[in-house]
Amino acid sequence: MIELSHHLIVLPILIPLITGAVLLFIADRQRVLKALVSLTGTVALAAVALLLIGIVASENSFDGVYLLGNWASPFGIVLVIDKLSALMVALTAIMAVPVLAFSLARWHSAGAHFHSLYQFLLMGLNGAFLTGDLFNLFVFFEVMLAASYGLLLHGSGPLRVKAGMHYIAVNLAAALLFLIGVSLIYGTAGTLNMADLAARIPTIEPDRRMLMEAGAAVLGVAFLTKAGMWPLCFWLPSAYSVAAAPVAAIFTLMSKVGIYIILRLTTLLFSEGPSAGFGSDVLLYGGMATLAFGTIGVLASQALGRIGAYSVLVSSGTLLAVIGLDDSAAISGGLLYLLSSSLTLGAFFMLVELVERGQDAGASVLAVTMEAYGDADDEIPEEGEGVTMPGTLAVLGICFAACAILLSGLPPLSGFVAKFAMLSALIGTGSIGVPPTAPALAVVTLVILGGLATLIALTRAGIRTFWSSIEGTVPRVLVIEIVPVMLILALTAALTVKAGPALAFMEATIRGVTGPQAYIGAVEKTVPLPSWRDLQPSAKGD
Amino acid sequence: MALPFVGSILIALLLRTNSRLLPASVAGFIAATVAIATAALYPFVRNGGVVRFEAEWLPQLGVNLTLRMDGFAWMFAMLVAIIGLMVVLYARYYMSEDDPVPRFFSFLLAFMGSMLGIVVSGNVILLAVFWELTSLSSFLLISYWHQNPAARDGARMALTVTATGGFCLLVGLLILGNIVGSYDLDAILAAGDQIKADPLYLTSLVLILLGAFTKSAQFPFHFWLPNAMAAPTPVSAYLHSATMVKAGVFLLVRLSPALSGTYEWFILVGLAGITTLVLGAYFAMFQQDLKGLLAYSTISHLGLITTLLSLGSPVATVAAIFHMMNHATFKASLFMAAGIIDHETGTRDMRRLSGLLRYLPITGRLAMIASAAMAGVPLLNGFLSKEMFFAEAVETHADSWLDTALPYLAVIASAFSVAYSLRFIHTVFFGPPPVDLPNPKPHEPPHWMRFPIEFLVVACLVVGIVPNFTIGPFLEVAAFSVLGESTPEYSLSIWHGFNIPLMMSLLALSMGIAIYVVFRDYFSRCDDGPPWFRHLRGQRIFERVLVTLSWRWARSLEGRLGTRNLQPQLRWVTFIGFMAALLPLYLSGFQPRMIAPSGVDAPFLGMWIVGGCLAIGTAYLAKYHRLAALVMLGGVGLIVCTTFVWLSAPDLAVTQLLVEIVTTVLILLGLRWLPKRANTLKDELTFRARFRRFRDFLLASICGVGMAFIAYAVMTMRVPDAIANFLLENAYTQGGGRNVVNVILVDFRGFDTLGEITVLGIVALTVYALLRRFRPASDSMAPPEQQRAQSVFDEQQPDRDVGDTVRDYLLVPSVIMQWLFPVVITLAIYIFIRGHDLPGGGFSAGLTMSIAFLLQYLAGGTRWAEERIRILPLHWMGSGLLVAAATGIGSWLLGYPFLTSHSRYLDLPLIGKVPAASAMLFDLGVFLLVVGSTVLILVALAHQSVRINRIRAIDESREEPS
Amino acid sequence: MFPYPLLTIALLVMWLLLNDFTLGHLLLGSIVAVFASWGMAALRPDKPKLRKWYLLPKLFAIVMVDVIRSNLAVSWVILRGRTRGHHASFINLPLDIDDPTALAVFAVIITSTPGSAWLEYDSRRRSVLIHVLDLIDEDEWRDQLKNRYEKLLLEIFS
Amino acid sequence: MELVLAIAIGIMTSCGVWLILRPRTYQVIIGLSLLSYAVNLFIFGVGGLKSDEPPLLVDGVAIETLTDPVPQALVLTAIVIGFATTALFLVVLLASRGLTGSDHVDGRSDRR
Amino acid sequence: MIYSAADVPVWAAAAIAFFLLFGALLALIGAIGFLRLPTFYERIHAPTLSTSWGTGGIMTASILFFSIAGGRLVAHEILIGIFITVTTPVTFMLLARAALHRDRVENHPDVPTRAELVVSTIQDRASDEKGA
Amino acid sequence: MSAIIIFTSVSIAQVILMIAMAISSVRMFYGPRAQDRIIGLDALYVNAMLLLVTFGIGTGRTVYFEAALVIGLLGFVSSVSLAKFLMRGEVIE
Ligand code: NA
Ligand code: NA
Repeated sequence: MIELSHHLIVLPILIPLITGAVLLFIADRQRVLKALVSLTGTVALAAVALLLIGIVASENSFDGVYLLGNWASPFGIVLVIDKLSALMVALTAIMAVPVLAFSLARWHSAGAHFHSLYQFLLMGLNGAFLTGDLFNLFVFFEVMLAASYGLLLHGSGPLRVKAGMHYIAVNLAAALLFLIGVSLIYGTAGTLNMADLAARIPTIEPDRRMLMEAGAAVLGVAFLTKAGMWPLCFWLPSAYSVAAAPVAAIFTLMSKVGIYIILRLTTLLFSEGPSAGFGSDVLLYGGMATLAFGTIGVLASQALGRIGAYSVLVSSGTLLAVIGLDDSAAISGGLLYLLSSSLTLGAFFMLVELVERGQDAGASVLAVTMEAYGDADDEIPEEGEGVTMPGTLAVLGICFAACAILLSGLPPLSGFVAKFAMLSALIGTGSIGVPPTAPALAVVTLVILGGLATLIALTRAGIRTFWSSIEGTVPRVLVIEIVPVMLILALTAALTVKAGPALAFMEATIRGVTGPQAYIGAVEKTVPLPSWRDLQPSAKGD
Repeated sequence: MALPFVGSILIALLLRTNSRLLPASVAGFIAATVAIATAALYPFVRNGGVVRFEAEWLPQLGVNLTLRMDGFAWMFAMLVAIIGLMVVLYARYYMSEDDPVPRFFSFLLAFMGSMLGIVVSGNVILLAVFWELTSLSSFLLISYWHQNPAARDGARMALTVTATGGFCLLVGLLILGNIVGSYDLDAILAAGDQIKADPLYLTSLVLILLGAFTKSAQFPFHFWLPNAMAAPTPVSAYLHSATMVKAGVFLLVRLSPALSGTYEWFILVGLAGITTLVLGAYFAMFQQDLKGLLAYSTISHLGLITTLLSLGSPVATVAAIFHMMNHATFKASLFMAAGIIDHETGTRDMRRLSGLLRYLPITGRLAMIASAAMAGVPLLNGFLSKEMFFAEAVETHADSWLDTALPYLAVIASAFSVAYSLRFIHTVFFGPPPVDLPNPKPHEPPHWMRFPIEFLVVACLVVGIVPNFTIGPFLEVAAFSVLGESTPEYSLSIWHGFNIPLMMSLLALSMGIAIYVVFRDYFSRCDDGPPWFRHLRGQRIFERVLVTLSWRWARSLEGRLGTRNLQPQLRWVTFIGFMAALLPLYLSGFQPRMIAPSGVDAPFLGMWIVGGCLAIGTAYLAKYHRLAALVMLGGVGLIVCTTFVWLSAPDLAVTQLLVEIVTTVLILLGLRWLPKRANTLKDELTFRARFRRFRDFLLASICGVGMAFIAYAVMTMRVPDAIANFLLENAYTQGGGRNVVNVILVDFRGFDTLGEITVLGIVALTVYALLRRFRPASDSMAPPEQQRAQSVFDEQQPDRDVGDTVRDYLLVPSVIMQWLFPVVITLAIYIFIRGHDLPGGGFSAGLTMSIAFLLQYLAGGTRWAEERIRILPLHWMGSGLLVAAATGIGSWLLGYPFLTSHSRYLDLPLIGKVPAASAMLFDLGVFLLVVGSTVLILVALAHQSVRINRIRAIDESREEPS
Repeated sequence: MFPYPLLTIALLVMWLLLNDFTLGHLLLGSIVAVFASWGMAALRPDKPKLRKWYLLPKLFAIVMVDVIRSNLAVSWVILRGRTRGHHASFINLPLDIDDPTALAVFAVIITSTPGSAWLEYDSRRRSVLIHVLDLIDEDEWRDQLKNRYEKLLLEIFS
Repeated sequence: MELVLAIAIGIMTSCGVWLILRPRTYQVIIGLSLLSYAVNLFIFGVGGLKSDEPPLLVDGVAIETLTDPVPQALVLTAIVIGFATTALFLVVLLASRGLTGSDHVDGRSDRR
Repeated sequence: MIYSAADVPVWAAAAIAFFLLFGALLALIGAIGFLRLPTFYERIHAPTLSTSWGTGGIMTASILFFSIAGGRLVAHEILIGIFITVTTPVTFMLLARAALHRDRVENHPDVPTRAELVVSTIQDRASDEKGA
Repeated sequence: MSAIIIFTSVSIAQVILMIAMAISSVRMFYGPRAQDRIIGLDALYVNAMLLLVTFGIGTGRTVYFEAALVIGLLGFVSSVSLAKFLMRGEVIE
């Protein structure tokens, strides 16, 4: 018997799965019921995620390995929850609730099966974060991607379809690379379990290891495509900027999956032993290139959505470069940055839609899909239920300013704290007397320039949006739309105030992942329960 | 210190009130409280004491909320608080009823808090935080009248410049932290020698100076300040003369113990300071806007302070501190006076203003005194500090041309400042009465609006006359807190005898008067801005640079480094994928082992000769012969399937085959909606196209070679301890199945399968959702030409009705396909049931089942099929997922992890032992989902043909009436 | 319950051929067969009027023999190559049967016999166009098709 | 056998890569199909090639001789996912064609 | 269960070999015919060689082999034979009809049009009635 | 002896069937019409099915039978769809 609480680990995957499946039985017409079920599932997910992170944070002895099907570690699939995965799951779940709430105002009815797809996306994200098996990772990657395809196309229209086609084509190619990489690793190491793989690396003879490394590199290309490393990232700005607002908001987490896995695998496989340091240069220079490209893109963009999308690249590039520098203090800061930038960008994408609603730019995307031809099976209901907020523009403006401050890394919000934590580790007190290395300084420069570019672009765009519009049509915004944005921004504020403890948690997280021994040990020491089959010997045989 | 922020929020909450009084009172109350509280701390800082307060924030990084007040900070805090109070009082009358006053006071208090934060930060990072906060609040205050484009542009420019500086400052401070090992101010100040000896000193210095210079509007970053004059005058008075712009020089003073005294410091700071001093004064003379004049004057005075700080001598530092205070008092009062003039007359253009003394007698006289202080007239505070400046200027600090030139430049700049001060007073208050003012009847403002000016002017006078009894002790305390033991002996008395500084003062005064007298007419007529430089306006250059850099270059770079087309993206992905595999192997010198290839099997070789040719044929024909390519692709799939059989994978063969069939039908369903493409129109092969093709061909070839190489290398490699051994050994004993692949799918790695079927479900949902919105291109709207031809044929034949051809055509096939329906169902069940022990399983069975449905659609058409079989694909899918999940959860009840399978042999009467594994139930879930999804996808596609008819009918009915 | 008994039995036989002949599979197969024939019932096809079903084996046997014969004949035509040539031709054959199932059986027989192919059925005229690979005597062909197959089919499907 | 299969994989990869770099959506979808054949065979191959040793447990057959079942299971999953994504890509290209009127991958209008 | 060829008596092995080669050769002849015959209508006759006795031969060989080697009747190959026989004509009929349609659209001289067929049907019916 | 007979005949049959498949695929490439290509595919399917059965005889296993059975019963579905597409320009109406 295992404790019921142990099953918590698998719940972040099961809750969205079951919610998504139940939603299939509810007809599209019953919107309220659908929304209710979806919301319930998401809130439950958030509760579980918080519970998990609470357990992981408080107890060091928490047995965070879940043997699916009760199979011993390298043979079956394991789920592993440590601070890092718990953090990512919690981030996902916490973002999911407000984003879903936002979508309930109008977007969820802009096409069929939004809620199911949304739940399946959450399932994919959580699965990717939790799994300890490379091929299972592929499967959850595909769950996530498939759902994201659906969500990106949600609402249809030429822009989305074009961006969607590019997105799908590139990601299909990347998925093939993923498969090649995974199978190369299996073919050379004989295992799919990440911990087992890490444990086996020292014992693999050189020529097999070379091939294994080639496999890992190919695998890396798939993750880097997802994370948006230049020059694998061109699909991203188009896709993120045309996606429906809540979709783009939840997509910000998706690029973090690539980052998460790269962090996980580099720390697990390439932090020590014969393959130590493999690929870190690629991450460093690729990250810097991405950062630079993102910065250029932010500067070159006029539309807020594109600025947001390029900011995703800036964020990815920063994280990749920091991971490539392989400085644990900087990576701790990077995690804080990951948290902060995901939340901010999530809020930002939703905000953009609200802000641009007054300007007809976002509305035109909707309008295209409104082409009616007789069968009115899914019309988008005009907004208008509920009361628009007083002082809408002021609230939007404040939120926008907060996003601008967060994204450009201006003090005092968490965007600054996080960037400071990274930069401080790269050049600051982290290494007294030791001068920072040239790559570290280059990263610092790029990060600062990125922040500056974001500031310039967002000021430009913000002034144009809020102050230059002569007619001054105030967008009609529902409470259910703006409150989620404010909620997420409030989270960043909380992160600012509690920066110390948050950073301490990140440091503990990174301590947990650097040096693969802890992870390997946790997985290896978990043994299956005495089998049901062994308990009943009579049932054995035929 | 937190008080202003609280007040800011408080006032923000009052956003809706229309009253000017309430927010102003709150603001005033807070400013006063801050002033009193600060004053109350005087006893603690008087004797070199330091008041500290620390709250934890980011202890790991050495950044906490460390507040530290010493004498210098105290003095500055008092300045911020008192002038703040005055400005609030002034603004209460200045702001009009139409303005959203609460916002103004909210921002103002936020600024006050940030400024105080800079002053009392005991941690350099905290200082940087407040530093940027002042930039932000300044931005908000400058753009307060955001309906005015100048305000927007000015605010943006100020923010861009100062925030850039702030970022530089931050990095500089980070480097300082790296050198010292701490961000604590005390630690940094104590480590001056260490810092100056560090190789990173110069980098850090330059970055910190960039921060300071941008904030304090030093040349060449000065241009934002005049443009910030679009702000309401109280803001100009407060931020852009008295406080915020002082932050830069404040920082220089603060860090001077740690950074100053080197040659680099002298050159960098001195050059910037002197240039700013001279140019600022020079520019100020030619301004036509009152506030512009004051702004350039401010720049010049800041240059003076900077110059003083560059010298590095203790007395110079004292003088700098002293001048900061003095400048704040007279410049704030002058701004307020200018604000009153603007307020009363409606203009600030000096060409239109004249003889205002008769309307504004008191304000005029106050302004005169303040201007005199600005010009450095004796008996006023400005004179004292300027005298100290002259004294320092003549001394030699660092032997260089700069040092030599300093006294002359100081006098010239001083003369300029006399000239513009004189011009200010003379133009505005003297001369004939003004004509055609926007506000024809100017009069004195309410007394309380004038009070701040009176207060500050009195301060100028008092300090100027009896410095030792007023500012003296405080200055002493401040200087000591900065300089410590090296605090010099200095004298604040007015009269030091006829010495060189006094001569310089007098020279400057007379030169200034001379300049004004000579150029008076030119000044009053000229365009805004100094000669020669008029067209070289900082603002325009800045905007142009910004546009070029952040817009044109960025755009062209974005286009060059990125793409919005698919082909280059795929090219990158494949190329990088190729390199990712190749490079590690190449760098580590990998060589595949040449094992003896297991004997080649002739049919297998033949199979792949056929397969390879078919693949090449597919690639060759895909452009113009779509159907042919599809047919050949099917051939390749078949070869793949036989390969699976050949190489011991019967399960894969069956699955591959079924998928092959369904995929072919799917693509055919789609082909209907693609445009006709005839190969009669060959692309003309331009050189570019040829090159592109060649490149793609090369890429494709190397990818193929690379893939073959790696495939060969890995296939010939034996892994001794693969997990497969365990799986083979335990599949039957533990998993209860003989088909190991199936046991892996539903048991060992059942979780993969759960995910995999979810993918299929998701895709089905997406396909369905997308197709609900599908509208074909106009050239696909019409029925296919075959159908049209056949309808025409039927119409022409006298004994036939439309549709007869298709009916006859399908008559026999549909009978056969109907009879096959139960047969295929039986096959599906067969495949499902045997899966656990032999090839088969839920997935193949599901596909088979969906083919059974598909056949009926093929045979009878959509309507016919749906009249007979009511399939609810969504319910199949939902049930499939739920059954699979529930099977997994079921093991919880027995205390086992998710998806633990349980199998036992049921002993049924008559039949004997029957295997019953929970994995079968899981497989049932797979089956249900696969049926549901596949059918949903196929049906959704098939329905388009039905829908198009409906759309066509609607379109036709629309056209008819018109 | 048993809408198509013959079909059900056929499916059961199929099941037993696919699996082992055990009691368990007999039972299971019956369940499956009944279930599958319900599926058939759902399609509501035009129910064939199968009268003399016992003649089916006879038809089957005739076809088998004819198919072997035509196999050899066609092989010969192919192997002989172009040098000698053959006489390919279309035949239009008026039909008396109109039951769809009977037509289907007829079509299958004609098409799966090498050397003849069912091309086009015209329901208005109740005639079928057949292509013959090597037509030596058209009347003999017609006669064989009408009397050997169609007659028998007419008997089976009334 | 290994060499034959490796070359076959190489040829299919080449053809697939060539096709996905073409401008027409139909070419891309065919290319993706070819590539997934290649990749499926590649995955299948990493377990080593054995003829007539299917991973079915039959009494009296030594387990060591059987083919590695893991790659087979992976290929099965990959086949399913490949099928799903092909279907999806197809529908997206149809939608794109419907909305832009062109079957160019970037929705460009052709010179027809 | 693995059946060993060694368990089969020689006569049966010979029979199996005969049926195998018979079937395979028919399939090959069918393929050759498919390649060489000049018109489409002629070509569709060729592949029926492999779907009729080509399949028949090899299925017979299989039935013989497994039944004799296993010592009990294994006859599921019959099913393949039946399925192939029933399903292949469907494709061929449809394709031939499509070819006919296209040839008529292109006014191919060798292909009878419906008008001609109507006439011939009427004649045939008339002659039938006469004969009756 | 019988093993040799069977092995040899199976091998020869497989080679013959291979050649048949190769010939069918020639028509798939050259056509000239879509009809020919589709029949080529159908022939390829049938020959591959026969090949699988011979493979089953050669190995003495019945586990490869299912693949052949599936081709036998469902192989025609893709060619029927192709055929219908040719005739009507649409697979499902
Ligand atoms: Na007619
Ligand atoms: Na025939």
